[in-house]
Amino acid sequence: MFDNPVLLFIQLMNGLSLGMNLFIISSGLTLILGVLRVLNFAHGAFFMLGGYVCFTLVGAFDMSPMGFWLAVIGSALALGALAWIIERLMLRHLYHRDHLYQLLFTYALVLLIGDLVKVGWGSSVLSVSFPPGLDGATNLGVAYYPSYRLLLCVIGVLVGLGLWYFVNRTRAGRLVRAARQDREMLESLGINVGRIYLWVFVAGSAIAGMGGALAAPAIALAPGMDAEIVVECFIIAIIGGLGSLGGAFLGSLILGLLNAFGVLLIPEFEIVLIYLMMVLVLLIRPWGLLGKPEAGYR
Amino acid sequence: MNKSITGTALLVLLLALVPLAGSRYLIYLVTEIQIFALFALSFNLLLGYGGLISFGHAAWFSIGAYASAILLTTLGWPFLLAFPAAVAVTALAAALIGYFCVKLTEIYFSMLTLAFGQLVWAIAFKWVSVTGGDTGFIGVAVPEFLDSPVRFFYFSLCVVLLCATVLWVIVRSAYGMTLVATRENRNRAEFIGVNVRRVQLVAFTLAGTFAGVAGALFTVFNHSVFVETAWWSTSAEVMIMSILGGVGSFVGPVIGAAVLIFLDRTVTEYTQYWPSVMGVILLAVLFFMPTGIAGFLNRRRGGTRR
Amino acid sequence: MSVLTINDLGMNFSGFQALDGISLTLQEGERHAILGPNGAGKTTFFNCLTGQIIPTRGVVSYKGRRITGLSPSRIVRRGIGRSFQRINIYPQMSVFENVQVAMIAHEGMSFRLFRKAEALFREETLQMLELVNLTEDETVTAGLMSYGKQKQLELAIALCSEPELLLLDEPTAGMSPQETLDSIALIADIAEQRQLTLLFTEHDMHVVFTIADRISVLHHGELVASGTPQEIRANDDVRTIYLGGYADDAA
Amino acid sequence: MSKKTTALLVCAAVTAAMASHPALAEEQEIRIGALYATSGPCLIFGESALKGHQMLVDKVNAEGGIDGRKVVTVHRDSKCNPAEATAAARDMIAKDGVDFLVGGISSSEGQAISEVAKQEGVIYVASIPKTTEMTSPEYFHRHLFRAAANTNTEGKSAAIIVDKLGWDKVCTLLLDYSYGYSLDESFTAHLQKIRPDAQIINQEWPKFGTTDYTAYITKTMGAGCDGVFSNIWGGIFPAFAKQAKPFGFFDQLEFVSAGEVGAPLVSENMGKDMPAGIWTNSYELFYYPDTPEHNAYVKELKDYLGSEHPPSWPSTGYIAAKWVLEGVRAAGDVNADAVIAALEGLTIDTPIGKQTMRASDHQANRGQFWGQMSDSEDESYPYKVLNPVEYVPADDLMD
Repeated sequence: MFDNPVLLFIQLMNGLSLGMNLFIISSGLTLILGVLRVLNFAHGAFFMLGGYVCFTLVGAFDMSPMGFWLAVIGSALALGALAWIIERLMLRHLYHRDHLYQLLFTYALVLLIGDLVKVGWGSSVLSVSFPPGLDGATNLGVAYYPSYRLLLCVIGVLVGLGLWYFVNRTRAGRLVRAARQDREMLESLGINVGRIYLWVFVAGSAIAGMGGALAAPAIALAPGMDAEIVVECFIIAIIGGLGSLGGAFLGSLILGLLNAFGVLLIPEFEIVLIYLMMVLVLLIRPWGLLGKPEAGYR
Repeated sequence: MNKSITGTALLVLLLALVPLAGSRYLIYLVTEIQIFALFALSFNLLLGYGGLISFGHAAWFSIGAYASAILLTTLGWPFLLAFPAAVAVTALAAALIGYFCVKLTEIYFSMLTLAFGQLVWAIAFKWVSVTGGDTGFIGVAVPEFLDSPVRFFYFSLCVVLLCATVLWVIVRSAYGMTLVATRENRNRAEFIGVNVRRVQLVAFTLAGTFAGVAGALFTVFNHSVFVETAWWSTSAEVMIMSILGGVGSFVGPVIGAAVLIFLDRTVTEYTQYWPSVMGVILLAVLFFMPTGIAGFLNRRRGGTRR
Repeated sequence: MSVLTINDLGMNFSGFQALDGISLTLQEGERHAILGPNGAGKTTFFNCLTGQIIPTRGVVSYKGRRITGLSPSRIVRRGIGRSFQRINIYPQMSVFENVQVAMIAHEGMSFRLFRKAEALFREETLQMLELVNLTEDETVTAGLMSYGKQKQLELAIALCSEPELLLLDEPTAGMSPQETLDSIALIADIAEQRQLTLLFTEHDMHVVFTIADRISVLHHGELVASGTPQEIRANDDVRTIYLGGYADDAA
Repeated sequence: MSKKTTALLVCAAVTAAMASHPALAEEQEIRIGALYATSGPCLIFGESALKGHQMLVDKVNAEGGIDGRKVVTVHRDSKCNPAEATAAARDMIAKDGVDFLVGGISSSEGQAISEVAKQEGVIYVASIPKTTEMTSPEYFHRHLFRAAANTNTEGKSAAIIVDKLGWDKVCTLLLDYSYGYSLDESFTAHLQKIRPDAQIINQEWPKFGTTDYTAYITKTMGAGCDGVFSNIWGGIFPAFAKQAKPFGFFDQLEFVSAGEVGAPLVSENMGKDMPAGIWTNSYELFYYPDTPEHNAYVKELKDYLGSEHPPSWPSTGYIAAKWVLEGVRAAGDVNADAVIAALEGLTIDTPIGKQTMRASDHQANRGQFWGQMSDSEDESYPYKVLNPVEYVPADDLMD
């Protein structure tokens, strides 16, 4: 199979586009994990909810040319609003508590959102069709490649740049980075860290919602889809480095390419390989490929 | 001190009478509670006493389960040899993997245990010839003397009580106190000459061993092993049992296991939305009863030392 | 006979030279104070000595045997005890248990899975509590005690490993003048009884000059001066860097 | 163990005892335990199959039950998890005093329930599980019956269609777990027999739980085969199809799919995204066949569900329940041994035609509807249907 350069090129594109898709989804998790130090099990549920909200909105806008994109923005806003309510009502009372309690809180969200979806959208498999004009393929010279997946690559890079710019170049971004380093110090400077945590949680959830909406056309919406995606997000967060956006980008690419080329090389053991890689990264570089070791402790 | 001994004795006596109540449902229910109570007790050795949050405790439960299934059925060993051997295999695995896990701390430790737990699931899923893969290891050769619900109930009761007693002795031993010290202040523990990693490795191995016992019991109870028990949601379940019951007290996880299994069996009869019920209960515990049921009861009685 | 020899100790945190070429020797029974403004590297210096951080340069040896690179637990077992700037005790355990667990560790019983802990080393623990005047606080939960008493408890814990060299990181920090006096008297008395060598950091000039028989001054990670209290008081560089020129009224 | 906590445990145990007293089983009642998942990823099938079961039970009770015996259904949720299915099956027998068990969706659930039925000596009719392992000598026991088609029937039917379509170079795209392995066995063996010169030149095994199939799609397209045999079943097929379409997968390759992709509900969910021209199967189709029994069943189902185009999954629950009830009718008693003897060799009428329960391995000769996906002529149903379509009987395909 290696003699066929076109196939290799397409598999590479498959890997890259899957990687970008995974990055859009996992970037929200990394942002929340990095700043709030909360391991958000509910991230997969937000992703799923984003897909279902998109399904409803697409139905509501009944496929006007911009209908899909309005639905994507709508899903992001909806998830952001939900996150805002959850944070204000419940999550912020847990920040001073042990990490375990925040983690179990997100696990309770998984259970509740799962039933919310079942009640709201029923239990049958739902499908969002591609936005108009993007259900075909584009000629890349070497071969044709689905236009929607190419667009996902672009959006993924944009999200990456957007987040990178926000975190590194804006004042708010600097506060977010500071909050990540040392919460007490910031509070002593009179900065309302609570509000930073709120907006990081809202932003991370909104991105997850957007990720769900963008992924909806290419996957089937069904109960239980949140469980699979959350494990992949954790793998990406670990390989890339807990809380490092660059790490999430790199981790997503690695997972995407592994999925694409694993098929060619070792289809049998791909499922074992992923977890083995997770173990090895944790043993060799616990803070991940691009993460920074926290305290200079031994 | 003797107040709690008589309390325990009373409870054990009552448990022993359960099979005489004539309801097989109750026998199955209490047997399952015993097994998961032991599983939760083993988990709490790590969390409650050692302060270590493991996301992969289901790995030992399922290794113990598969090991006993394979030894009993595929290799046809006699039960009295296969059962302890399965536990030994689990202990070895826990020590080996624990050696790596205790090198890390905090969230990295949790993530590594999650990774190893999922690795165990992936191997069990793929190694179809040995573990039965996604269909599971069906039809375990259970010895004659264990092949009736009542007889197995008593066997399981004895094993669980024995293990619980050993755990009870360990947590109150010199080692137990040292383990608590490593949780309270790792730095200071290091500075009284304690090799903290070795203390944690012993706790990790002990917890894995007792989880392996619970897994082996579960195999005999179900006459089969399912790959789903190795998935991370089982590790989350045992964590919720401990938190619900109260990690601060020895008996907390037992109560948590009893309440969770009982709800698991009964709530689904009335509603298909049992996940929401569990979610609400979990939220209630997190916000209003952070020390769990046992902690809540203890505090109401003046809060003795655990 | 030199108890602790440190030569050319250096510590570089990816670019920042926290400690630079410190050499020092401590004789048995000596009470050596380390002076220096905040951020001079005192705590880093202690962390390097006790193995919490591995120094990037230099060798530390205790009673002639090299200890750099060993883990803190191995160093402690060699006979070095330590207390911390920020109190390090077991908050949810009782005062008695705090000391008892240190006794258990010292007697090498930490891994006894089946030996009931409750009555282990009861007398020795009570004696130690008496030594640091905490007898009546035996059943109190350590975390709830006053700051001063917690410092005393930490001292007791450090003493359990029967150290010959005791490192005290600002033992009287955050104490009222009266508490400072009492704790200094206690430390001096215990050091006397047990023939301990002391190495401690301290801000309170009065404490330094009453208890220390040798003083070293640390500044920006370098050992600026080392000698008897009188020599240090008379030393001009120390005066300018540390005492800021008002040394004469402090004497 | 403080006093208070022991008190709590005592009262928990007592309440459990009270709640556990098995319902007094009057003589006349036929108590059936329906084990269908109503939560978890496979609840799509569980909820729907349970409705079919309940419809038949209500109808039979309305007509005075079986020889005057009222039928009682006890439902417990297996949560798409074999460990839960085991516990639920045990509770149904021990607490609810059921005489029969039906249900189970995946092969692991089927095996788990079968194991409990064997231990407790209760008849279990498997409604959906297809794995041939269940009825293999190693796991078969006299209390086990299977109403569903097995993977031999499904794999061989697919091979027949591939032969009819005349493929010489064949690719497969089978999910990497037991359902995929057993289909691979039956399909490959039968294809070898009926079309010796056909070659399987490329096999892809998508990872269990994968959501991105593009790598498998493009590799299969690059293999240069005439067509693809796949078991990407109804629940996950929409994702696969939408990822494959832009690559022109369905234009370049013919496609034969096991896993009931032809189920009407799947067509409805996918709308125009459902690729035309693919060959696939279904348990039952509301629009075929046009026989009196089937039309009557479809009418009942329309009224019962209140939907004009009812799904195919209720038929699985309906037929499994029918086997139990006809077995009791033939035996004249709920006693397990009597019903087993009555069921062996019994032939019953079902909405999809006559079914016979083989005495040797307690499997019904359940065939499947196979057909080609094409646009529907009926304006009121603007989704794709199987046309042409035929019922492929199982008689000589089951082994």
